[in-house]
Amino acid sequence: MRKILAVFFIGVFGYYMLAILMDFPFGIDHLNPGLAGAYLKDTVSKTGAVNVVTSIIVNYRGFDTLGEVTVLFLAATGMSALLYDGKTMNRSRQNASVIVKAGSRLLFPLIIILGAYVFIHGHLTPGGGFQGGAIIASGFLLMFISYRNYHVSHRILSNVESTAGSVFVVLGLLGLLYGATFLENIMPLGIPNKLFSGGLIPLIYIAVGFKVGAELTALLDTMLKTVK
Amino acid sequence: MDYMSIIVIILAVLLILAAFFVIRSKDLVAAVVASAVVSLISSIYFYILQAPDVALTEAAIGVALTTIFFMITIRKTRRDEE
Amino acid sequence: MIYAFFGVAIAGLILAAIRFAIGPTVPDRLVALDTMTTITTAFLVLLGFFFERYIYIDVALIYGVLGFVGVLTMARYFEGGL
Amino acid sequence: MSRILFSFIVFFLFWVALTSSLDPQELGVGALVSLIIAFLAGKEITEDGMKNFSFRRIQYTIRYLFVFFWEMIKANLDVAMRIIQPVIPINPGIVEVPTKLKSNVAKLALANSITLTPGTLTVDIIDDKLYIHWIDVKSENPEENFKEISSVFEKYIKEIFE
Amino acid sequence: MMFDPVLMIALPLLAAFLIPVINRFSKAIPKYIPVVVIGFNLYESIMLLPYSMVKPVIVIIAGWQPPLGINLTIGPLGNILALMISLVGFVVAIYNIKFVTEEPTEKYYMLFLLIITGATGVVLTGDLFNMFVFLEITSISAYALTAFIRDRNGAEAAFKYLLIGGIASTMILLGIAIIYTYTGTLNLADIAQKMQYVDPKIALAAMVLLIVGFGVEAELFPLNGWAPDAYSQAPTPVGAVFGGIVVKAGVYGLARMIYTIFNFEGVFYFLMIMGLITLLMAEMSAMRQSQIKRMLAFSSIGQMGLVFIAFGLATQRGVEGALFQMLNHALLKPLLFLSAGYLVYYSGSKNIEDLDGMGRRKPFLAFFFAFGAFAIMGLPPLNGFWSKMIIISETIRNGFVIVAAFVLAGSVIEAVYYLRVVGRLYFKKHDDNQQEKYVHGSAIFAMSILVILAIVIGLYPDLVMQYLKPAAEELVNKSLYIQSVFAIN
Amino acid sequence: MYQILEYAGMVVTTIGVIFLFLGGLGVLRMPDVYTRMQAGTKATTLGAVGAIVGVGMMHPEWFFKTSIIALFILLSNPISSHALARGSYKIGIKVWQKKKIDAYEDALKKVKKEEEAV
Amino acid sequence: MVYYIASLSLILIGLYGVLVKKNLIKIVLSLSLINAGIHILLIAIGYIDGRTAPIFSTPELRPEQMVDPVPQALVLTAIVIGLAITALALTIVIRLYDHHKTLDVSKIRELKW
Repeated sequence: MRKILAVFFIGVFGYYMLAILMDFPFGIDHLNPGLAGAYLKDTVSKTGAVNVVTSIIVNYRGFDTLGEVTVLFLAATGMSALLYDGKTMNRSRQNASVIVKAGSRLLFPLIIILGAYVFIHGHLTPGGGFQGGAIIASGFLLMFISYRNYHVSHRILSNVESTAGSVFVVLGLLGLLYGATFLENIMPLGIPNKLFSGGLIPLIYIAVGFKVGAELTALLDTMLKTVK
Repeated sequence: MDYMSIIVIILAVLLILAAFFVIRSKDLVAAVVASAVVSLISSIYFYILQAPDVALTEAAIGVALTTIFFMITIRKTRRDEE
Repeated sequence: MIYAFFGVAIAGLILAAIRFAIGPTVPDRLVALDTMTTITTAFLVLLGFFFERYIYIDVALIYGVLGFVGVLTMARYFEGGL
Repeated sequence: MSRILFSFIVFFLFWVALTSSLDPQELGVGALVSLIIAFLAGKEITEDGMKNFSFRRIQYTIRYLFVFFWEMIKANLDVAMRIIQPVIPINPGIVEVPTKLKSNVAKLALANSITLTPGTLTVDIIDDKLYIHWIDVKSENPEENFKEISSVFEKYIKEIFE
Repeated sequence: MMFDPVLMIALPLLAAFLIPVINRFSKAIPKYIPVVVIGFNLYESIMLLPYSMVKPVIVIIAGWQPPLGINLTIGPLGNILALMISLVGFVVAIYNIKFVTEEPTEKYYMLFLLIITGATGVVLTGDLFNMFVFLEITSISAYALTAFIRDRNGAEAAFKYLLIGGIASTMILLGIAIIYTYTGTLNLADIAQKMQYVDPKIALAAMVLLIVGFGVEAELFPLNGWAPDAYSQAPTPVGAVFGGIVVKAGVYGLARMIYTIFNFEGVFYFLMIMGLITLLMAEMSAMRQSQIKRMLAFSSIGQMGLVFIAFGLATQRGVEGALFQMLNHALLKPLLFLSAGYLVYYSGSKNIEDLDGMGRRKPFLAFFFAFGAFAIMGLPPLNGFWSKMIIISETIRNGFVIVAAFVLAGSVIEAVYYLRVVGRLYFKKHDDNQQEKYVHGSAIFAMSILVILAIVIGLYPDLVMQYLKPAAEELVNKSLYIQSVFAIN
Repeated sequence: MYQILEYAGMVVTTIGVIFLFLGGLGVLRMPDVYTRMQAGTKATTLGAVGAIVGVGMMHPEWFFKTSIIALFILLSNPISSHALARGSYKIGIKVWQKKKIDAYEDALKKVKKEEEAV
Repeated sequence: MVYYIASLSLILIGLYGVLVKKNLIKIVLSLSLINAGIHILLIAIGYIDGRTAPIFSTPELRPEQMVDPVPQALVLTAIVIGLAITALALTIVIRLYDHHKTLDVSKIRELKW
């Protein structure tokens, strides 16, 4: 009964969505000269970042990113609150083989450097704070699953997280302090396509990278450790 | 019909089949593996659609992290769909 | 020429996907996923070559690394090491 | 100290290859990042430190790479030959192979080499015995297996890592 | 002295990020942080009032003019809602100080702070996608808070809420995708301006998706299945926050979509019918509840139904009535929840039957509860009366006599079940002598603020109405809003 | 010089892509998990390395980054397939074989006995 | 066009899973499928034929050669939000399993659904 109802509902929904999507323009420049045109035209000269997506995320729509960081922070907080047991447990029963252990030990620092590369070069190449943070967290995950007793101090992680988050907000407030608006770029823009360019963008992305990395690592560790 | 759209169509078929597999499979681990395939193909899609930033994010989050969250959850609960 | 590369690589992807669909066990599917990840990494590099954008290579790099982490985690799940 | 220096150099080279640029800004940031990570995690990737850069080891590494790639191509041709035949000619089984290598990294290199060469796949290492899935088992005697499968690599790897 | 309004969002975020570090040094400080920070928000939104009443305050972020960057657009409506949110947040934060003992407390305060920040962000922002992000902040902290007491029902209610909320958020995203495709912008005023050129069929689809998305938070029928469970299973102050804050953010989003962005006549009738159904269903269900918090939850849904009916009138005075009703609800529902929280705490049971005779044993608490109940029923000198009267008279004036009759019937049902509880509090005898527990002064103080405000508004409704008029005008006359955003270029 | 490198790169890429295809075919045709793993790992590793390095040869300025990818694949692919083999053995997937040759089974039993003794 | 159909199918399959499936983890998986579908849809909206990614990595690239960057930025935010929701949902699933020892929705109903 429930199945039939669901299929009926999905059929109706799908039919209408399909009807709408059929009218959608695909592959043609239908918004010219909309918002996108303005972004593409001005980004390099006005923000100094080469990657337009990054400059939108961090600069034009930087407020969204602040919210996004907060969402991830919330998820981490909520998870650790929900999984809170007051006691810690051992992670796994079975040891990994020597090959996996040696391999992850070798790969771990390289993955961390890769993550650092991704978030430092956020304004030049694809990627940025979130991606870099996720890569770093994956590096830690590699160690967690290979070594039973690999331990990362939650104290340090949470300190890093708090500091990085505050740095983001404080960088935003600096703009207000200098008589401009919140999150406004108050640093020199630099020469496009050099590492030191884009004003605040790389700094914010480094803060975001640290924050996301610490958050996701803490999250994985909590999930792996608690409950049976 | 150029070559690229043939590739896109093939990938679309694979994507939809993988999504079906996620829903149909009785074994949750297999479903999670299939969702990794969905994420893999959508990552190729983002790449073809000239969105390397998004493709990178999907690769970083979809393939590794989300999958791992699901695996940990299955490890802590149970594997079969009753 | 480059289209031929794409065609052959995609064919490999499809064959692995068929193995994924018929299983029969979860490790079989994981082997298929592992194969698909590697093929995808190569495919992304080829696509980057096709689009003539150097920066696209980053995505393939991240993909190769993190796909490995994902597969390794699932393998460890089977050992009971998660 | 020597270990940190070694890992710093490795990380820095990695960074330079990653950025593919000799811009002073990139190099400076790269040096900073590699230094931090070398101090935090550098001790873990090696046990010998700068000794790894001795002439003998580098020479053996290069020779080993050639041997390895040759074996790998052979392996692939072998696999290809098997796959395209209508009835796949295989006789698989898991055999035991002893090894004299001590360090973990050396064992990793050996196991990876074995996995990538003709018809063999490392399933596990227990102490100093490798368990190898062999697609076409020729004998069950560990000593003969050693000669057949891993003796080629082991002497190079021993020189490189120990 | 007025600070930059963006601080209303930035400072709580900073505080929430810093709480874990502060908690290292002292376990006692984190509980006072929400009071201070939300107190600042309250001060700021009061200071803003004279400015925003004249014309909307546009706050530019990251130095980009409206269509390019995100901006905060603080009109009269946004400002009043922000004031409501920070007022309720402030009161609940004071109440929290002694009430919350469930470990880990500092996480509770972080989540609490962020739920209020999110709601404030929703009502202040002038950008569609930014609104979505803040709505997600609100709802994700709401999910976590629902399950905060780690018992079996809490987790179940949270999962239910998360499931409905998760689908709703995907619907909003889909709606945003459609809107972006056809207008090429995300700024609310810009969208409103360009929406008239969009094919009505497509605009309708986008509107339906957005209404579904915001309707979940706004407890519109039939998307309110999560509400009773979430209200009753969450910690009591969180129930008050849901009723007083989260719902307000959802209703604001809904009103903004319907009034400012889209212009369909039919949707107002739809809204009125849905509001009526919501009202009747909720009041009927509230009758049958045996748990006090569940009853309050259904009553809250019913109040929202009333608000939707008033919004559905689409006249200046009707919208004023709706806003007034929202204000009253924001004051009274937290009062009811907070006093019910202590009543439950003393009687040791969530059931209404076990509250017998509380009026003798806890005169203060029982008085607060009874006061809230009378006010929300609409007893004449209290504030609930005025808003209900405006709504009913306006409904009749527009010719919807049947609707007015149903609203009256709903009010009667509401009166019946509230009186039942109040009667039990005062006129039933209950003679086992439990050990005396002390009523915390902070809680009494918090509830007194609400009572005093309710009395003042009840005696001088014009005090509030002068602020509600421009707010209602902002919704009804959307060109005002659009012009003010683009005036700064 | 560049011309030669480009042609060489094309040849290497072609070989790589063909091996990628063979890897897929092997994964499909082989009879059990372990043999599939053999085909999958070997063929796709060489295939991917070939294709990637070939691209690097066609675009000399890409060479370093592509060789990093190749190195990662060379290092990580055997590890993951080893872990997979070990994992699938541990959950009891038997080796497909004509004659019974399984030294690992006995070794595992011995290890288990020692653990129980401790 | 293919992208639209593929993404719509993903959304519909996900919706079906959310509405019909009884297993908690399956429901969460279906939610993430819906999300993936919407992400593909948004990116496909921003695509313009024959153009390249909005990154000015070499000086000869012109703005007229680039696809719409805004949907990409939106999707990045949406992916992170989706991750957060998924993680929280899975935590709640673990909690539910602790209390009820089952993943079946129909067996969990203590509250009225």
